Amino acid sequence: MIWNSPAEFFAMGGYGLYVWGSFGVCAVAMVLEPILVGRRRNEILGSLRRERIAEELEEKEAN
Amino acid sequence: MSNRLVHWFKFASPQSFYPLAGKMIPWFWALTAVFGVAGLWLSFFVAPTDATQGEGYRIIFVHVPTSWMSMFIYLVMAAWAGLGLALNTRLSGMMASALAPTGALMAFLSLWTGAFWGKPMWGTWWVWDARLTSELILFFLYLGFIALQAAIDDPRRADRAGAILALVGVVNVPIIYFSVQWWNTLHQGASVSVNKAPAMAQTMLWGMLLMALCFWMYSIAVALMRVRAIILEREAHTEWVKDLAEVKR
Amino acid sequence: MLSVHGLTCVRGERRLFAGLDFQVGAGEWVHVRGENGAGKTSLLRMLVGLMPVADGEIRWRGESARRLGEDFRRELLYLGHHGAVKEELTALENLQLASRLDGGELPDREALAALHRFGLKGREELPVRFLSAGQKRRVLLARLVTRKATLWVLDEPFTALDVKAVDMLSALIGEHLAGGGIAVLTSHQSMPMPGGRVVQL
Amino acid sequence: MLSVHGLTCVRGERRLFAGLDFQVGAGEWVHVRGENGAGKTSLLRMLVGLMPVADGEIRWRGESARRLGEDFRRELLYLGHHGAVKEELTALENLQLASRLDGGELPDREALAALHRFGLKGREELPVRFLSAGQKRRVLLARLVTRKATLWVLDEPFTALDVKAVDMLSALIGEHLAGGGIAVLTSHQSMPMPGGRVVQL
Amino acid sequence: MKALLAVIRRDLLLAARRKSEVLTALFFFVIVTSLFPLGIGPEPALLKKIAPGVLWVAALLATMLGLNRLFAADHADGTLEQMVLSPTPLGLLVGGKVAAHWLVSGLPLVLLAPVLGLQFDLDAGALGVLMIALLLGTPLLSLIGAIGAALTLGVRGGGVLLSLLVLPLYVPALIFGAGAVEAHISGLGAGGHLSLLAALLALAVFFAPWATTAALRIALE
Amino acid sequence: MKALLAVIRRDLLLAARRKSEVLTALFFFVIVTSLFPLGIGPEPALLKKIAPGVLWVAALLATMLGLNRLFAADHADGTLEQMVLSPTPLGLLVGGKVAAHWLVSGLPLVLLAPVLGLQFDLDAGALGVLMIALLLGTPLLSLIGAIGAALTLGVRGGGVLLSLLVLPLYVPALIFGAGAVEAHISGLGAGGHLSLLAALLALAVFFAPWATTAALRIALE
Ligand code: HEM
Ligand SMILES: Nc1ncnc2c1ncn2[C@@H]1O[C@H](COP(=O)(O)OP(=O)(O)OP(=O)(O)O)[C@@H](O)[C@H]1O
Ligand SMILES: Nc1ncnc2c1ncn2[C@@H]1O[C@H](COP(=O)(O)OP(=O)(O)OP(=O)(O)O)[C@@H](O)[C@H]1O
Ligand SMILES: [Mg+2]
Ligand SMILES: [Mg+2]
Repeated sequence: MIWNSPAEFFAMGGYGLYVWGSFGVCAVAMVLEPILVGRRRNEILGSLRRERIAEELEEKEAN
Repeated sequence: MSNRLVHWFKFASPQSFYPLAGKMIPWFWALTAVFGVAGLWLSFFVAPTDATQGEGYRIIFVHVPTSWMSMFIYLVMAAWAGLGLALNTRLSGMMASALAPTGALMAFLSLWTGAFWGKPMWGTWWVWDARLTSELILFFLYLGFIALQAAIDDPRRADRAGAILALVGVVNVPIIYFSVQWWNTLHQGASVSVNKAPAMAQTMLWGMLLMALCFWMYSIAVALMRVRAIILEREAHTEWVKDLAEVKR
Repeated sequence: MLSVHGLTCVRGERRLFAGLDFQVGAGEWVHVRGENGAGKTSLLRMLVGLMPVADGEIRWRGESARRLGEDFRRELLYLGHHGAVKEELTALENLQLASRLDGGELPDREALAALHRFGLKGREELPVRFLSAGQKRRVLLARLVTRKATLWVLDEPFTALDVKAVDMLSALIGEHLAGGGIAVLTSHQSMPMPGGRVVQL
Repeated sequence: MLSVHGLTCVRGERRLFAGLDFQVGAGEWVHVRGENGAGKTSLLRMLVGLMPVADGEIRWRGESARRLGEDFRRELLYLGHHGAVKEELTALENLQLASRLDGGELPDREALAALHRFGLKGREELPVRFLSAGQKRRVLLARLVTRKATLWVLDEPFTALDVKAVDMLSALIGEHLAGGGIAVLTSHQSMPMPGGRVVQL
Repeated sequence: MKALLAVIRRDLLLAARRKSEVLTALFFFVIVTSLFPLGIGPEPALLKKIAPGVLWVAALLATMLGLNRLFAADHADGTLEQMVLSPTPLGLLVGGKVAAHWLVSGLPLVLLAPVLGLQFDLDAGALGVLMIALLLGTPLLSLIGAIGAALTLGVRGGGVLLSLLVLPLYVPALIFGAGAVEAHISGLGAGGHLSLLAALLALAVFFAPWATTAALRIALE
Repeated sequence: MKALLAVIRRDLLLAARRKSEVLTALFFFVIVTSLFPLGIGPEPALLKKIAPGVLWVAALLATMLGLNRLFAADHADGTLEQMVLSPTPLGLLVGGKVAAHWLVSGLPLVLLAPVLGLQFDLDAGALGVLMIALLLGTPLLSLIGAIGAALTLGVRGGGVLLSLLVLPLYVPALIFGAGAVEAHISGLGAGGHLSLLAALLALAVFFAPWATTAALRIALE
C-alpha cells in the first residue's frame, strides 16, 4: 500500500486540490449527464402518457 | 438487395433499434463500473508516485482518456452523420445528435483536467500550446454542431444540416491538429516526463487503458440512453411509440 | 402532361392531404382551392420540387419530375408568395437579371414592353422599394411575359392587384393556354377565366 | 369624429393626390379605393401618423391628431401590409405580447377565445412561421378582438383570407360599427358589407 | 413601468426562443479572444501584455454584432410601427429593448470575462478590475449601439454601416476600459479610469434613449 | 458559364446599389486594426510584433461580417427559390455568388492591407508576403464562409450562430496566413506556410461549393 493514512490519500502529496478537482468534476459530470438524459426521457414519456389519457377520455366521451 | 443489407436496415429503423438499445444499456453500464473500479484502483493504489511530478501526475488517468474520447467521438459522430446523409436512414442522424453532447462533455473535461494539471506543473492554467489549442477548437466544433441543430426546428433538416457541418469539421480536425503543431515551435510535450522506469510505465499504461475503456463504455451507454429519448421525441406521433409498454403504464 | 399520383402532404405531424390524383394536359388549367391552411401552397411547392414529397409521385410528360430535374425546370415557371424581386434594384433591372440567371438575355425593348403591358410605365427606373404593393406584384408578373415556359405554377397571383390588372392577367393566362401552355393556380376568389378544373383540398 | 382637410400626398417627386377632404363619424366606415399605386397605403399611413403630411390636416374629435399624440393613438388600431407578427413565437404569445406592449394584460382565456374565433383552434401553440399565409393574417386580425379601440385603420384586411374568414371579418367590422366604432379600409374587391362611404383616389 | 418590463420580458422570451442567440454573443466573445493567440503566437509574456486590449476589443465586437438585430426584426415585421402607435411612450419601450439587449449580450460577457482572463494569465486583482470595467462599459456599449442601430434602420447594407457609425463612438469606452486594467497591472490604480467610465455611462443613460427614439421616428417615416 | 458571369454581375450591381456595402467591409477592417493600438497602447515594438496576427484577425472578422448577407437577402425575397428552380446548375450560381462576395469583401482587403501594415511599421518584404497570404487566404475565407452561411440560412438568430460555426473552420487559414508573415519577419521564409495555404484553397475550391449547394437545398425544403 502506498498510502499510510486516509489524510495522506486526500492530500495527494500537496496536489489534492488539483487531483480531486479533476477527478471530482469528471465524476460529477458523469453522474449528472445520465440523470439529465433520464429526465429528458421521463418528460417525453410523461407527455406521451398524458396524450394517451386524453385520447382515451375522448373515446369514452364519444361512446 | 442482399439479405444482410435488409437485416441491417431493419436495425437502422428507430422502431427496432429502440428496444435493442434498451437491452444493451445495462450491459454497458456494468462494463463502465467494472472498468472504472479496476482503473481507479490501479491509478490510485497500484501506480507509484512519479519522480518529478509527485502525486499530481495521477490526473493523467482522467485527462488522457477524456482527450482520446473527445476526438474519437467526433469521428464516430461524423461517420454516423455522413451515413445518414448518404443513405437517408433516420437513425443515423439521431445517433449523431445523441453523441454530440457527450463528445462536447469529454472535450470540456479534457480541457478542465488539463488546466488542473497545468497549474501545478507549468504554473499556469492555460498556455496556447498546440494540443490545448486544437482541443479547444474541437470543443468549439462540437458546440457549433449542437447550436446549429438546436436552432433548426425540423429534426430532419437539423440532421442533414448538422451532417454537412460535421463532415466539413472532420476535414478540419487533422488540419487543425497538425497545423497548430506546425505553428507552434514551443511544443509542450517535453515537460511531460512520465516514462521513467519501465515497470511504472507498465502500470500507468494499464491504468490509462482501463480508464479509457471505462470512459468508452460510459460514452456508449449515455449515447444509447440519449438516442432512446430522441427516438421517443421524434416518433411521438407514431403508433408503435403509443403502444410501448412504458407509455401504456 | 403534368400528372399527380397519390400525393400526400405532411407538415410537422399534421397530414394535410393524402392520395391526391389529378392531371392537366396542354391548354388546360387547374384551380387549386381550399381553406386557409388546407395545403395549397404546400402542394404547389411540392409540384415544383421545393418541398420533398412525403408519398406519391409527380410526373411530367410521363416521367418522374424529380428524375427529369433540369429538363423539367426549364419548362417551369413558379411565382410564389415571395416577390423574388430585389427592393433596391429598379423594375427593369430586376426583370433583366432574372432572365440572365436563367441563362438568357433580355433586350431593353422587350423588358420595357413587358413592364408597360403591366402598367408600370413611368416607374421602370424607380427602385422597387418605392413601389406600392400592387406595383411590386406587377413587376413579378412581368416575368410571365419575358420568360418562355410551358408550365405556370402561380400561388395567389391575383392578390394586391386592382381590377384592371386582374383582367389583364387573366387575359395573359388565356393566351398562354391557347398557345398550348398549362397553368396551376390558387386563389380564394372565383376565377375570372372560363374552364379550368377545380382541385379541392 | 375623424376628419381630413385638404390633404395632399407627395411621394418622391410625384403628387399622388391633393386637396382630399372627407369625414367619418361614429358607426360609419370609409372604403378607400383606387388603382395600384394610387396612394391608398400612403393615405392610411398619414392618417395614423406614420408618414408626414405634405399639406392639409387630419383632425380627431375636432383637434389636430398630430397634437393629440398619445391620446389619439390610444383610440387607434392600425393593421398594415406587414404582419407585426413574430415568426418564432406562437400565435398565443404574439397576441399576449402585443397587448402587453399597449400596457394591458391579456388573460389566456381571452386570447384563446380570440384565436378560436378566427379559426386557429389547434394552431395556438405552433410558431407562426409554420402557419399558412391566411393563418398568419388571421393571427394579426385577432388583435381586432383583443384590443379595444375606436378607430380601425385597416390596409387590405381581406387579402389571403378564404371565403369563411372574409365573412367573419366583415361581421366583426359590422359589430364594431354598431358599437359606435369607426373604420377606414382599403380593398380592391367589392366590400361584403353594407353602407360605407367610398373615397376614390 | 409595466410596459418597460413587458418589453424586457418579450425580448428575453424572443431571445430564448431563438435559443442560439443568448449563447452565441458569448461564444463570439470566446472565439475572438481565442483567435488572437492563434494569430500572434503562444508567447505568454506578450499575450499577457495585450490581454486587456484583446478582451475589450472582443467584448466590443460581440456587443456590436447583435446590434443590427436590435430593431431590425421589429422593423421588418411591423412591430416597430405598432410600438410607435402604442399609447406607451416610445422612450420607455426603447429603454426596455436596450435593457434586454444588455441582459442578453452584455451581462454574460461580464460573467465570462474572468475565465478568459485566466487564459491570458491575468491575476485575481486584474480580473476584478476587468469585471468592474466591463460592468460599467457594456451597458454603455448597448446604449450607444442602440442609437446606431436606430439610425441605420431600414438602410440597406445597414449592418456594416452600423459598425462604421458605432465603432468611433465606442472608442472612449475602449480606452478607459482597457486602460483601467492596464493601469491596475502596472500598479497605477484603476480608480480614475473607472470613474470616467461611470460618468460616461450616466451621460448615456440620460441621452441615448432620447437620441434613439428620435432616430427611430425618422427611420419610420 | 454565362450564368456564372451573370450572377457575379448581378451581385456586384446589388453591392454597388447598396453603396455602403462595398466600402464598409473595408472600413471595418481599418477600424478594427486601428482599435488595437488604442486598446493596447502605443509601444512600437509590441505593435510590430502583433501586427500580422491583428491584421489577419481583422481580415477574418471583416469577411465574416458580410457573410450572413451572402444568401439571406436572396432567401428572404424568394430569389434563391428561383435559382434552385432555374435550369442552370445550382453549383454554378453558388460559385458566382461566392466569387462576387470575394470581389466585394476580400479583394479590397488585400489591396488595403499594405497601407495598414505600414501603420504597424512592417517592412516592404513583410508587406509583400502579407498581400500574397491574403490573396490566397481571403478566397478561402469566402468559400468556407459560404458553407456556414448556407447552413444557417433561415435559422433564427443565424447571424451570430454563423460566426460560431465558421470561426473554428477559419483557424487553419489564420494560422498559416499570420504564420507566413511572422516566419518571413523572423527570417525563416514564408514558402511553407504559403504553399499550405494554397493547398487548402485548392481543397476548398473543390469541396466548398458542393457542401454549400447541399446546405442550400436543405435550407429551402
Ligand atoms: C488545458 C490543458 C490541456 C489540454 C487541453 C490537453 C489536451 C490533451 C490532448 C488533446 C491529449 C491527447 C493527445 C494525443 O493523444 O496525442 C493530451 C494528452 C496528454 N496530455 Fe494533455 N492537455 C492539457 C494539459 C496537460 C498538462 C498540463 C500535461 C502534463 C503536464 C498534460 C499531459 C498529457 C499527457 C502525458 C498526455 C498523453 C500523451 C500521449 O498519450 O501521447 N496535458 N492532452
Ligand atoms: N410543423 C408544423 N406542425 C403542424 N402543422 C404545420 C407545421 N408546419 C405547417 N403546418 C400546417 O401546414 C399548413 C400549411 O399550409 P399551406 O401554407 O400549404 O396553406 P395554404 O393552403 O397555402 O393556405 P393559405 O390559403 O392560407 O395560403 C398550415 O395549416 C399549417 O398550420
Ligand atoms: N420616391 C418616389 N418617387 C416616385 N414615386 C414614388 C416614390 N415613392 C413612392 N412613389 C409612388 O407612390 C405610390 C405609393 O402608393 P401606395 O403604396 O400608397 O399605393 P396603394 O394605393 O396602396 O397601392 P396598392 O393598391 O398597390 O397597395 C406608388 O405609385 C409609387 O410608385
Ligand atoms: Mg398559401
Ligand atoms: Mg397599398
